[in-house]
Amino acid sequence: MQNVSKTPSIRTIEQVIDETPTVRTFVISDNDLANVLPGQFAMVWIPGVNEIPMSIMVMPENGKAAFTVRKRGVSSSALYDLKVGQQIGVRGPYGNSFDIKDGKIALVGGGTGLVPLLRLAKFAKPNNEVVLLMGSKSKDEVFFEQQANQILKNHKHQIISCTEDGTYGEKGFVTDVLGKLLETSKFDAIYTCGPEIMMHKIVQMANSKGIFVQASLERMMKCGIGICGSCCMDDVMVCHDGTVFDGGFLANSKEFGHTHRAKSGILENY
Amino acid sequence: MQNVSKTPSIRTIEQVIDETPTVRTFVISDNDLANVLPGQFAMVWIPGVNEIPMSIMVMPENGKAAFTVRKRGVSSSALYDLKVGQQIGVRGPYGNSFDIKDGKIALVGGGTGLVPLLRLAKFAKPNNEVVLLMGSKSKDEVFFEQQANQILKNHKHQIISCTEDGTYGEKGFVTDVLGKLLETSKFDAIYTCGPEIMMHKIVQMANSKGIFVQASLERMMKCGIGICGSCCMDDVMVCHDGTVFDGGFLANSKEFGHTHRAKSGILENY
Amino acid sequence: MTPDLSVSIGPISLGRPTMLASGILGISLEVFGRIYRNGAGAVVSKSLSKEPWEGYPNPTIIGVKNGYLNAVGLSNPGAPYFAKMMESNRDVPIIVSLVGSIEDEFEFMVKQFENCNVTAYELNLSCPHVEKVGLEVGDDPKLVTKIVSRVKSSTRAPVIGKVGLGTTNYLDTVKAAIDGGADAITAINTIRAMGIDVETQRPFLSHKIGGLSGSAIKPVAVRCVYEITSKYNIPVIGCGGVSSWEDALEFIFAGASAVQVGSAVGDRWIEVFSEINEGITNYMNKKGFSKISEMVGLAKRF
Amino acid sequence: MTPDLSVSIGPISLGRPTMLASGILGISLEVFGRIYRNGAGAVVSKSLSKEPWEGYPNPTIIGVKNGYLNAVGLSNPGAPYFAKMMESNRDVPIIVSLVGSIEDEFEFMVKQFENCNVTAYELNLSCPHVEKVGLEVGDDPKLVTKIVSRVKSSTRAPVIGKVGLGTTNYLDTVKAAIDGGADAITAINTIRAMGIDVETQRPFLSHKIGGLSGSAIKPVAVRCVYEITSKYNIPVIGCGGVSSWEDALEFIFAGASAVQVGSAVGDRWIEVFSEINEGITNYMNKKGFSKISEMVGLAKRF
Ligand SMILES: Cc1cc2nc3c(=O)[nH]c(=O)nc-3n(C[C@H](O)[C@H](O)[C@H](O)COP(=O)(O)OP(=O)(O)OC[C@H]3O[C@@H](n4cnc5c(N)ncnc54)[C@H](O)[C@@H]3O)c2cc1C
Ligand SMILES: Cc1cc2nc3c(=O)[nH]c(=O)nc-3n(C[C@H](O)[C@H](O)[C@H](O)COP(=O)(O)OP(=O)(O)OC[C@H]3O[C@@H](n4cnc5c(N)ncnc54)[C@H](O)[C@@H]3O)c2cc1C
Ligand SMILES: Cc1cc2nc3c(=O)[nH]c(=O)nc-3n(C[C@H](O)[C@H](O)[C@H](O)COP(=O)(O)O)c2cc1C
Ligand SMILES: Cc1cc2nc3c(=O)[nH]c(=O)nc-3n(C[C@H](O)[C@H](O)[C@H](O)COP(=O)(O)O)c2cc1C
Ligand code: FES
Ligand code: FES
Repeated sequence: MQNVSKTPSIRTIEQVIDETPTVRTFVISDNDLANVLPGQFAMVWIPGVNEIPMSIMVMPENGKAAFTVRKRGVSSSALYDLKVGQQIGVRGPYGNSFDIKDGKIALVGGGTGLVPLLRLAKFAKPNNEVVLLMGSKSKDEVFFEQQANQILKNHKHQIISCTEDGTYGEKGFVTDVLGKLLETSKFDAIYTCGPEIMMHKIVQMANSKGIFVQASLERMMKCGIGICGSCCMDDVMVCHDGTVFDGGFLANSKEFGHTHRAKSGILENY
Repeated sequence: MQNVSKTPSIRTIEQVIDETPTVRTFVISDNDLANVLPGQFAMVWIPGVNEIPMSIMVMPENGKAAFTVRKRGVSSSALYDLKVGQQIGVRGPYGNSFDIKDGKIALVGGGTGLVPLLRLAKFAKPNNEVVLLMGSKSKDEVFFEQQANQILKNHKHQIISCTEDGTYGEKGFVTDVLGKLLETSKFDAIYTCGPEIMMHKIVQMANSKGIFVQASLERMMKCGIGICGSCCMDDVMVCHDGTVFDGGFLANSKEFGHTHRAKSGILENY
Repeated sequence: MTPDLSVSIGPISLGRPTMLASGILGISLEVFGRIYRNGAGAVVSKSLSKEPWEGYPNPTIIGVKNGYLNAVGLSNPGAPYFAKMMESNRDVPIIVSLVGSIEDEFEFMVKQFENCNVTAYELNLSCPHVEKVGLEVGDDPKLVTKIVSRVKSSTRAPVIGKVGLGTTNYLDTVKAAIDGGADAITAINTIRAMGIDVETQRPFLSHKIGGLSGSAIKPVAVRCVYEITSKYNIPVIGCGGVSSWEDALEFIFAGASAVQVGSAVGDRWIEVFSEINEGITNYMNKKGFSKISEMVGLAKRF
Repeated sequence: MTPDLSVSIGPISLGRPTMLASGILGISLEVFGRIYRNGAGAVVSKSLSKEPWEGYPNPTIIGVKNGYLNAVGLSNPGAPYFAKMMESNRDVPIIVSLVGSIEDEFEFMVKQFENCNVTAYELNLSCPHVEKVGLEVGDDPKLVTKIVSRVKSSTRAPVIGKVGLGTTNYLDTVKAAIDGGADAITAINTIRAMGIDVETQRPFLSHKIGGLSGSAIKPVAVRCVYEITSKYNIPVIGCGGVSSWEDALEFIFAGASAVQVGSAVGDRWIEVFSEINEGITNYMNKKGFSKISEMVGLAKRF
């Protein structure tokens, strides 16, 4: 059984890794968070600022966990700016996890959406052949390639970077690259995490080819544990029923790929 | 680890056994209370009347516990008058337990004080030789003889009934009979439960002969768990530090054998 | 014969005695439908205000030893938005919770729901962590009477006053709601409380003070239900720490006509409703009760 | 350097920041001595009345999920009896808790202690389960002022007012106690509450309604300490659900100058005092604090 904490515990930032000019990884010691399932997340408290949901990055050392943050608005920037020795609060892990099928699987991620996918890679079964598609805008936004190679070193695997401007790896969107791949190879399952528009396309592609697909979604989260309703999408709570959903469910969703809720609960278009 | 309950659980009286014209045994099903240590007690709630501390009588069947009550004041009479099918609340077990020494031991009890002593007999070690001294006023107040024989059937044992009027067994007080016994035999330990004046004498006798002795005490009890202070004696709480105390401690007590506290907490003489 | 789980709370009739409490998951029709199909007799919406509210920054909800602390700050999409959404509701009994500071606001909000099927309005007179609405309203009995009577005269739907422990005697708030014509009372809201992180010496909640919910407050809530129903002749909905069928029955024996479940959803998930219904059914079978109403207030015999 | 655990609560100086709360084990000098030697900075007596009181029949104390419910009914041997006993006290700092309904009673009681070494008087203005004394007194701010000022003029010992959540704003009670000259405030007493046995449908306590104590009430008590010390300039002793050093520090950060421990004695026994002292010492070492007073109210920086 997992230890699930509902009260923030304070952790000290032990290491800060610059991944790209706007992405950093913050390493802490936490036995419970170190071993979460792929897809699970934590609520991360930046004291005095906010508490935001964060996927938990896999670390090579035992007992270490990390958060990989892209500097965006107020809270992510506050987290991004923290230094070694400063403190954050964590509670979790929350949410369900990816259901790893046998055979050849594709992991398709963009930006910090790679975090749960790398943990999935870590949990890959011996018989999995893993194709990891990593999307970013341009070369200096590429990260986690080395970690991915390291994690997958005992699996038959392929790592494909795609940049929108073509400065690194394949040129174009991951969705386009995936499209081409699907024409030539047979996949047993596709897993995706990243911008919702991207995930929406990938789910459509997989569904149309009858390939098992799962996506890990983001929504506004307050409690993270299925109380407050702020993360609701159709009749599910993304924090508790998800964050991972099957292609079949997502195909029927009125909201996936179209709308998400603002802090007040009002639906807004993507 | 024992399951200790602090909230009353309702139990149905399954059997009522007349022991003497003023003593009855009430049998319930309760796995936790069935297996308590000798000396431990429960708080017994007679709904609408009171909640009183009661030693837990040992029963031959697995999972059964019982209370053996002498009809005295309001609450004990209300318990005494209950019928099969009626309900009581129980919480516990509470308190410490007798420390059973090797060798020849004497159990000296009067009336319902026999209850913890019979459980002690049940817990006797294979090497124990057990002498049970049972005191009562007269023949029709004698009870538990048969149960004691049954419990001790695999031990070398002797059961001596003493009646004050000599209508059964030896004539006289248990203390007198014990005194005679101590002149002729060597005991490794003496255990006693019953009227405090009796226990006080027995502890003095044992202490003066250097025999290990323990007594299980009664005091006014409200919480039973070391919160309210109503059972205090010197610097101990009888419910939590006791009910079983060693002869050494009791020899130094200012209160044992002399005073006990009324409901208001005022010290009263015995 | 299977026992009948339906209840009447004054003019409100529900098929089952458990409801989703206000502020819990209460934001979309689809979720309401799911909870209803899982056994709730009705769902109460988040408390709605005249305008949408974003609420406070996180942390807004954290666990404590025996429950939760929250200061969500009544984030809600506003009554007009919610009413529009509710128009398409077909079969789910929805109790609309409203919050505001003067009677005009309440009238405005009620008017939004003219085309909706509203099972009842629940007026939140007791939110412990938002100034000017909530407890500050509940603590002003005259204002409570004014608000309740204005809502009563603006709608034919039943009106429930939700009370909590504020700075005046909550029994006076109940009285004021009754004077205004309230059909029922919900008791209680969360209790003003706070938690401080020892390592950083900082209050956990961004709003510092929030409301305590969950099993910690159950004995206090049971007491309030007992006191209200002992003093006044008004149906009461029990709320506070209900997480099992035993808890639900405890409230019913104290005098509640039905119960609401909030925090327990976070611990036991949506199944909590069917679990409670099932437990109550078994109890009624065992004890020979055929209707919930036979059990209401039984603790008062003693 | 080992941190200094001594505290000043207004005019009251204690060697350690933890005290035994009133009504807990508080009946004999020998027990007081034992608790003091186990690490408590002081012990508070049971609340004493003019005459001895038997209290209510059992059940008077039962466990609930997150604490205890009690309606002991303020059983106590009476102030004269207790004062006589206390005369032989040599070294234990004893805070004498008093309960009554008018100022004359309090004066009478204080006079009994003329030959005793009284560390302070704590006036119980907040017992939730005995009529005419306790909360009914605390809910009457004018009476509170009268009682406190009468006690102040009857003794040189410091006077503490103990408050709880009653039917008026407890902050008004605090104000009334300050107006009467109180040197400190203890917050809080148990919260009025009740439990019902589902099988028999009967209230557990013979008095039906009692007071909730233990970890369930901690977040409420912390909030009260924070509110009082934010609003008034008077030292506060935190009480309610303290069972670990973290709990004690939470109260101190909220503004408490010291804490009292009650129910936790039933769960952790008398060792709880030394455990708390040790935990606080370690924390101070780790964080570089040298005196308790440096930590009081630190949560207010945020
Ligand atoms: C399950 C989950 C896992 C996530 N994992 C990561 C991760 O590993 N790395 C990463 O960089 N980001 C992750 N995010 C996104 C992250 O939580 C923030 O939403 C993001 O960092 C934006 O923060 P901000 O400070 O820019 O937001 P703000 O500037 O405050 O607001 C910008 C927008 O961010 C979103 N946002 C703000 N607060 C929240 C909140 N409490 N919950 C959800 N969305 C919010 C809203 O859409 C908001 O409109 C994850 C989100 C979820 C739901
Ligand atoms: C640990 C312990 C184990 C006991 N085991 C047994 C037993 O197995 N069988 C048995 O018959 N009796 C037992 N007793 C005694 C029992 O608890 C009652 O005290 C006794 O039955 C008298 O009850 P009553 O109704 O006659 O009391 P009342 O008429 O109400 O009062 C008479 C006296 O009984 C005593 N008493 C009443 N209530 C309590 C109370 N809550 N706690 C302690 N004393 C009280 C007081 O001395 C009181 O003055 C035990 C007591 C203790 C402390
Ligand atoms: C996260 C959260 C949000 C809440 N929001 C509201 C609200 O908007 N309106 C309201 O009347 N009560 C609100 N409450 C109070 C609950 O409806 C309920 O009264 C309280 O939580 C006690 O019940 P419980 O112990 O079952 O949770 C909220 C409670 C929680 C935990
Ligand atoms: C059994 C019991 C008896 C109490 N008696 C008194 C009392 O006589 N006077 C008083 O002021 N408070 C009394 N209290 C309240 C405690 O002193 C304390 O305020 C309350 O229990 C909260 O603290 P805790 O959670 O640490 O127990 C009593 C509490 C309990 C549990
Ligand atoms: S974040 Fe609160 S329900 Fe999902
Ligand atoms: S009976 Fe309460 S302390 Fe022993």
